[in-house]
Amino acid sequence: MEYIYAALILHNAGKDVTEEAVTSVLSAAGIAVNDSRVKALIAALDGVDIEDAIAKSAVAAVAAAPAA
Amino acid sequence: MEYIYAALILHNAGKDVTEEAVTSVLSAAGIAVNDSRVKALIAALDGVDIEDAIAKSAVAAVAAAPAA
Amino acid sequence: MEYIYAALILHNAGKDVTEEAVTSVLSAAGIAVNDSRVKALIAALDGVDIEDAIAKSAVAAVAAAPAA
Amino acid sequence: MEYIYAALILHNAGKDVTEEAVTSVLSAAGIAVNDSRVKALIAALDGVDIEDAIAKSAVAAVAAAPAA
Amino acid sequence: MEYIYAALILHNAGKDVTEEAVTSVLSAAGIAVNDSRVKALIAALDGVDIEDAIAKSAVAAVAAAPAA
Amino acid sequence: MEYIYAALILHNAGKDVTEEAVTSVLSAAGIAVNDSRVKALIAALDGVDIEDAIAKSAVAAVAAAPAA
Amino acid sequence: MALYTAHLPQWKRDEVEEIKRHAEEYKLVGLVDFQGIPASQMQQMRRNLRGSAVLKMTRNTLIEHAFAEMGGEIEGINNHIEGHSALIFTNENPFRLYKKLQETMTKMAAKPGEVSPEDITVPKGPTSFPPGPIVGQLQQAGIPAAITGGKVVIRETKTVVKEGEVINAKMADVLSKLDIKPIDVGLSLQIAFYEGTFFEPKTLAIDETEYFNNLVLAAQQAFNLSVNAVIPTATTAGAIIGKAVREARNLGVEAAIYEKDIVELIIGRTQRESLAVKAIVEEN
Repeated sequence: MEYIYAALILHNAGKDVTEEAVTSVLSAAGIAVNDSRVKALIAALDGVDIEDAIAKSAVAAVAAAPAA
Repeated sequence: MEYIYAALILHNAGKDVTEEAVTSVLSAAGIAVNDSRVKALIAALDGVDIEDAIAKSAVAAVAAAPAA
Repeated sequence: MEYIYAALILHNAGKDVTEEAVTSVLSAAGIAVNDSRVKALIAALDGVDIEDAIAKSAVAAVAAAPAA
Repeated sequence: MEYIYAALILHNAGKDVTEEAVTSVLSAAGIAVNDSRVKALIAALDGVDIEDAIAKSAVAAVAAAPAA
Repeated sequence: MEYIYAALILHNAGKDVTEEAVTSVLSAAGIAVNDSRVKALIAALDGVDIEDAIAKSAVAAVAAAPAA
Repeated sequence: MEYIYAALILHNAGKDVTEEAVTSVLSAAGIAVNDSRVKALIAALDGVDIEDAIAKSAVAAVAAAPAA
Repeated sequence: MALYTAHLPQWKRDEVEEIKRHAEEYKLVGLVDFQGIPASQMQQMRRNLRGSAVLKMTRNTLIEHAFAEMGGEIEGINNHIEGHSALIFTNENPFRLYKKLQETMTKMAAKPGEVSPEDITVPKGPTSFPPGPIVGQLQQAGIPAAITGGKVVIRETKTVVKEGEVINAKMADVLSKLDIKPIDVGLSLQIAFYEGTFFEPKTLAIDETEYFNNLVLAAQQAFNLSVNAVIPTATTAGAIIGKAVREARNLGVEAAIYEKDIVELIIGRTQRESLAVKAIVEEN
């Protein structure tokens, strides 16, 4: 999950989610970074609207929530 | 939410969630870190079982899923 | 939660949610105010549409509730 | 809702929720306090277990979610 | 709740919800009217769209219901 | 609905819901009272448990909340 | 007026005076139809009404006499006299009286020639009759009866008389043997005159369910108004606090305000978002 978290930190901070950025976030946390996992993550996120994905997860939950 | 993500990365990597660690993860992401929010985060997490909180969120997701 | 309540009092009354204002509300309640929590609060609220945030259901409530 | 939040701040801080205390919290927020509303609030809270009401507000969310 | 019902009678009948009107409705019911509760009622209703407020489900009801 | 509200005021205040009492509450609200509606109300309330209706309103609120 | 009073024998005179006296004494004068009520049941009804209403059986002509003598609005009652009318006097309001009379209604067996007030259905299943001529009687009345396992059994559920149809002698006989009672018997109110106003039966029928539902609705509206407009009462204070706390929690989670009480909520939310993104990453 760390790789996803790293991507989301960057996204939340309005930064580009690049291989370098993800690698440096993970490294700062003292994690031995697996290059190919980073590459796979970036490739998978290519073309994905993260905001949209997050919003959808909220909508699903909101539908279930009482105060909505 | 970046601050929480930073804490989650550290937690996932088996590191202690300290002010310094959170700050360095956020800095590595190019984020101008607000010291007070880091302090508040660490204070808020004191005594919280992160594993437990994560597990609970999964339960919630299941509950919400049929509505998705 | 006192800090959030203080922010909501100010917001509800149409006042600006500033460090000074939050501090004086909390002090009036006899609370020993923690500066950095106040600063963290103000920083977190920066750019947030409070009205909107209140109305949104904190879906995560579902997750945390069993602990309550 | 300001009046309610004032009561909640006091409650959270372990203080008695009295007319004077509520009035001074609201005044500190720069609010022109309506004495009658304070009196009505205190009267309404008489016999109410605030802790219980807070706990129930969380439980309610859980109960409602799966039904959605 | 009598005070609320008194406001609702007046509202339904297309009358203004004033201190005098509420007081006279309650008195007619043989209720010893508490001036400050009447004043608090009128103050709270100021600016409130009653039609809207009665129709909107008070979600908090979930929490309160078992206690009711 | 005024007739119903009038009955609820009286009931809430622990008064008997009689023709005279309902008429005087409605008159006090400046409403031109229809005698036969009052009579019908009183007769209907013979067979209706007001307390039960109030209790049900709380239950209904619970049921309604998630859909809100 | 003199025209009426002149030629009445004393007993009729007494009856008329009694009606007039009651009409002045009681707030409500009602006209009821007691057609078809057997004497035994009439006794029961009188007992049920005792204390709250006086039932006066007399001749229709004497009723007309009495109200004509009284004159004024009450004379309008005479327009409603029909069949076997009786008078009922009470201080109850007409809605209550109507309800009370409805409650005295009972079901009775049909007599030959009576019109059925409803569809009469004979249910399928075994009867209490031993085999015998009854089978033929049932069959003649159009009821599919047969002998099975030494018992008379109705083979299928059947509607034997439709609402509004006349019940003939054969049918009346078998229905009574089957203990089916289709006829409503009781005092049915024709008109009530109460404090200067006439009330027709159709306006007196109260839908108690509707009143109950309106009470529920009113209580809910008051609750909503109290909570939404933040008018705390003893009943709603807990709900209002709950709402305030929920709103504060919403703000705390939305704005990521790291406070102890909600940090778990914030973790839950980020976790949910992470899972959503993870699902996409894994798919791609």
